Amino acid sequence: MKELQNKAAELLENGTVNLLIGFCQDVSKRPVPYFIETAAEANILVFNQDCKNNLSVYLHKKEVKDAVKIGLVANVATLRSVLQLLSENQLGSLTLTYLTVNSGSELVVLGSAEELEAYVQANFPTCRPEDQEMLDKLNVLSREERWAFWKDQLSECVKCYACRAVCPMCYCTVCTTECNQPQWIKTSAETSGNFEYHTMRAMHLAGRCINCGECGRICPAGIPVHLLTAQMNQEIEKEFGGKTGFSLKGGYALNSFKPGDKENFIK
Amino acid sequence: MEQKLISSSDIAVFFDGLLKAGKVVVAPVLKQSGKVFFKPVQSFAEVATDYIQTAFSAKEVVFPKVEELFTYKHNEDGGLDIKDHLDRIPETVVWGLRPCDAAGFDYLNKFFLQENPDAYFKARYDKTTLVTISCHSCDESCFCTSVDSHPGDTKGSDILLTAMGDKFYVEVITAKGSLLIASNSTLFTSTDTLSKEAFLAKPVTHFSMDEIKDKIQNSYASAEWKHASMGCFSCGACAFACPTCTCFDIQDEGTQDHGKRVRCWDACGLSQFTKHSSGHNPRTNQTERRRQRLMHKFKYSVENLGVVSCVGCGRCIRVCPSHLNIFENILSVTK
Amino acid sequence: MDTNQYIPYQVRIADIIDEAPLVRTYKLEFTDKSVNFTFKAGQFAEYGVFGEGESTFCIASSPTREGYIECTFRSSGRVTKALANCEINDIIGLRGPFGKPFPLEEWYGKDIVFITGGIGLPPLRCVIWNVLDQREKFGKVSIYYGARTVADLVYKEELEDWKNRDDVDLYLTVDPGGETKDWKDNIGFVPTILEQNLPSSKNAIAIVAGPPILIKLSMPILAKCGFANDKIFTTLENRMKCGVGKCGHCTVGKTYVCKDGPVFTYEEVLQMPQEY
Amino acid sequence: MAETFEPKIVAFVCNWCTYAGADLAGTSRTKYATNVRIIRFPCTGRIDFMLLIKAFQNGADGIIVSGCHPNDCHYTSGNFHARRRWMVFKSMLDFIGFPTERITFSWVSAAEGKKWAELVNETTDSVRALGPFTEYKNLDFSQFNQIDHEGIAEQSR
Repeated sequence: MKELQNKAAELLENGTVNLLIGFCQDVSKRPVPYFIETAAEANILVFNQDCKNNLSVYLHKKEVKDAVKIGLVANVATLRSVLQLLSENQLGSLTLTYLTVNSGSELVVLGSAEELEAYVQANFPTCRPEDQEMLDKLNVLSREERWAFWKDQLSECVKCYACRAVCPMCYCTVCTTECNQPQWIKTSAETSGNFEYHTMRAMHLAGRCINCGECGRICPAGIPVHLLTAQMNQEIEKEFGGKTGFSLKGGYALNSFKPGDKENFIK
Repeated sequence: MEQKLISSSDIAVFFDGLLKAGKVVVAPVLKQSGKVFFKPVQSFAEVATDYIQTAFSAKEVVFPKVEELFTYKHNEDGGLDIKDHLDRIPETVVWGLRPCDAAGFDYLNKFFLQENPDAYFKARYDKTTLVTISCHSCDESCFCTSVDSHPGDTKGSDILLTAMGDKFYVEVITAKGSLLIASNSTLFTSTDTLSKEAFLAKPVTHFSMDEIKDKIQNSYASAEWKHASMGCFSCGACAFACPTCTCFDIQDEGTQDHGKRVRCWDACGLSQFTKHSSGHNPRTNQTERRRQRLMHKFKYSVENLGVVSCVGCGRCIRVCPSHLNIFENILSVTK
Repeated sequence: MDTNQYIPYQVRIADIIDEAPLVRTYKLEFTDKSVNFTFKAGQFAEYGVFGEGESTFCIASSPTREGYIECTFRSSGRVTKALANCEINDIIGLRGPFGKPFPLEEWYGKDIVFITGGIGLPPLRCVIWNVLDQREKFGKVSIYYGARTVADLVYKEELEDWKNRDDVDLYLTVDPGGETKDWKDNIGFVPTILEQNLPSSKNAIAIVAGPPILIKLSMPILAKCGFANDKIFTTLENRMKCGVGKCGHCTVGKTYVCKDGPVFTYEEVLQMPQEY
Repeated sequence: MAETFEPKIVAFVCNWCTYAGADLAGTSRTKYATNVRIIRFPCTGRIDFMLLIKAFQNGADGIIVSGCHPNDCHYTSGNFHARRRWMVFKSMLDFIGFPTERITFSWVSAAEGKKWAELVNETTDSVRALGPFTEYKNLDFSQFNQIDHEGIAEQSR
C-alpha cells in the first residue's frame, strides 16, 4: 500500500502523469474511485481485493481525456480492457502509466503499451469459476427453461443503463438505445424492451467484451448480464479463435472472416 | 392514533386475512439473484424477512416503472378511441416496507397531489395501504436519523408494526389502517403507548438536517461538486432505486393507428435527460447533473414543498457502481 | 381539479401553411366542438402524433381570435418530423394550455417593444395579435424581427401587414448575406438593428424571444436604453414531457419552466442557475 | 384458430442474388406461399440483427434471411461477414432461449428461383406448424407494471 502511494506521489511529482485514477475508501471502508491531481493526495490511495471497479471506463470521460498524461491503478481485468481499447484505437490521444499489484502482491509499474501487453499475456485471467458454473448450468437447460430464466431475470431490469455506463467497451457517443428515428429499442423497461436492449448490448460486445464482469456485479437488480457476453466470447473463441484483450493488434472477430467459416445452419 | 398488540403467530393469520379479503398484497420477496424485491404474493410463506433493504423501493406500487397512461385506437369516424385504465387498479396492501420507504410515500404524496394532482398516482395511492415494519437492523449505508427520521418513524405509514419479542406492537396511524385492523379486529388487543426504542436499529447519524438546510443555501458554486461527481458514470441506478425520485419520460408505443402511451422512469443523471432535439443540452456535464439531483433532494424540494426529499434509505449508496456516497457528498459540498 | 391531464384532446388539422424551410404552421380545430379551450398569450401546449410521441411548443394564435388555434414549428426531432408529415384533416393530440402567460393586463397604457429572431416569433405572435386586436389599450408598438435569410422569415403576409400599419414600427432585418436582390429592409443582426434604432424605455415593456445568442446580445443594449430587468420579459424553451411540473425534464434549479414559466422576467432568469 | 392461422413471414434478402432469384420465381410463374413480405437490401452484409429484432417486435411470426452464395457476393465479402454475424446472433438467441427455428438463413442465387419458392414454402409450413409467435408478445403482460397486469393483459388481447 505505502509502496503504491509513494510511487503514485512520485509519478505526479515528476510529471509523468497529470491525473492518477485510483481508489480511496469512504467512511464505511468501501472502495471509491478517486482522481488525484497532486502528490499530496496520494496518501489516501488504497488497493485491495475489494477494488473491483474497472477504472479504464473513465478514460472515455472528457475531464480525464483533457489530462492527457494519466496514471491508472488497475487489476488485471482493467489492464486487459485497456489493451482491448488500445487495439480498437480508442486511447490514441493519451499517454498511460499503469500501477498494479501482481499475484506475489508486489507493485508493478507498466510504462508502455508493450509492457502492458506482455504483463497481461503473462497473467491472462480465465473465466471466473462461478461464471463458468452458471454458463454450464444454463447451457444444459432446455430452450424453454433458458427463456423462462432470462424472462424472470430481465423482468427486473429498470433500464438504468448502469451496465452500459460501467462498460469500458461501451464508448459510443450515441448509443442505439438513444436512436429514436426509428425507435430501435423501447425506452420503457417492459420485459420485451429489456430483451431487445440486452440482446443488442450483448451483440455489440460479442468478440469485444473482456469479461471483467462489472456489468453483472453492479446491476442494481442483480441480473447476471455479464453471462450473455461471456457466453458470446466463448462461442466466438470456439468458432473463430482469438482472445479479446490479449494483444495490441487484437482484431475483431466480427469484422473479419474465413471462407471456411461454419455454415451448417444455413440452408 | 391507537396502539394495539398482536402475537407473532397471529401475524400470518392477519396477512392471509388480507389475501382472503381479495386485496393484492405486495411484499418483499427474495429472488435467486439474492436480492429482495417487492412482488405481489399469494401466501405469507413467500415473504422475505431477513434483509436490510429491498433492491428497489416500494414506490413502484404507486409509481410503476412503466405506467400505461392510455391506449388509443382509430375508429370508423376518423377519430381515435382513447381510454385510460384507472378503473383497473386493485385494492393493494404493501406489506413490510421500511419506515424510510413509507416516509418516501409521504413525499410522493405531497409532490404528486399538492399542485396539478396526478390522476394515476392518486388512483393508485387512494387504493394503497401501507403496513410498515420498523427496522431492527441496519447497515453502514442507512442514514435515516440524519434526515429527521428514525427506524421507528410512523411518517407516511398507515400501520406500523414493531417486533417486540413474541409480539408485535401495532401503531394504527390512519383511517386506512384502522379499516385493515377492523376487518381482523379479533387478532388485536388494545394497549397504551409503549416505548419502541429498545427494539429499533441504531443507524449512525452523519449530520443535522437543520445545519445542512441552511449551509446548502450557498453551496451551488462549491468546487467540491467536481470531486463528488468525477466518479459518476451517469447511469440511472441511484434515481431508479430512490424512493422519492419522480422524474419520468413519456413515450408512445405502437403505430399511428393503435397503441399505447406509457410513462417510464427517467433519471436526471442520464446525459440525454435535458437534451433538446436541437442538440443544445442545458446540463452538459456530470457535475451539473449530480448537483441537480442532490440540490433537488436537499434544497429545491424544501423550497418547493417544504420537505427534504431524501429519506436516508441508503439505496443510492448501495447500488452506485462507484459507491458514490450521498451523505459524504452533501457534507463535503456544505463544508 | 381531478381531471386527467395526460389524456389529450383530439384536434383536426384544418389548414397548413409552409412558412419557411422546415417551418410549418398548422391551423387546428377541435373534433369535439363542445370543448371549451381557453388560453392566454404566452401559454404553450403539448402536440402529439400518436405512435410517435409529444412535442412542446407555444400556441401561436391569439385568444382574441376564437374557434381555432394555430401552432408553428420547425421539424427537427422524431415528433416534429412526424408532425410535418401530417396532412390536412389528420387528427393529432393536444394537451394544454400549460404555463404562466404574459401579464398583458399589467401592460395596458405602456409601450411594447418586441425583439425576436427566426423561429422566436411564433411565441410573440400570439402577444402581438393580442396587442393589435386591442390596440387602443397600448402605447407605441415596435417590433424588431430578423432571420438568417429572407426565406427564413416566418409569417410573411403578417409582416407585410404590420409594415403597412402606421401604428406599428416594424424593424425587419436579415443576417448579412441572407438578403435577396429585391430586399428593401435592413441587413444585419437583430441586436445591431436594435442599437441603431434604440427604443425608449419610458413606460415601456420589452419582450425578447429567440436564439440564446440573440437574447444574450440584446440584454445589454436594452439595459443601455434604461430598461429595468423586471421590465424585460422572455420565454425559456426547455425540454418538456408532461407540461404540468411532474416529469422533471424542464427544471432549472428549483424552477419548473412548464408551470412556473415559460414566461419569465429577465430578473427572474438572472436568479436561476445558468442551466437553460 | 390453429388451422386458420397464416403466419406473417418477413424476408430480408440481398439485392443481387436472392431478390433476383425471387424475381425469377415470379417471372417463371412459380407459385409459392403468399405469407412472405420481401424487404430488399443492397447486401446481406447490411442486414443488421436489429432489423430482425424489430421485425419480431412488430409481430412477425417467422423470418427469412437470404443472400448470395459464398464467393458470389456483389461486394466480394459482404456475405462472409454476414455469415459470421448470423452465426453469433443465432447462438446469442439460443442462449437466451429464443426460438431460433423461426429464423431461416439461406443462400439463394439469381438462378435459383425454384429454390426460393421451396424455401418460402418450407419456412411457411414450419412456422405455421409452430403457430403464432406469442411468446415474445406475452413478455409484457406477464410483468406489465407488477400490480394490475392481469387486467391490462386481457384487455390488450
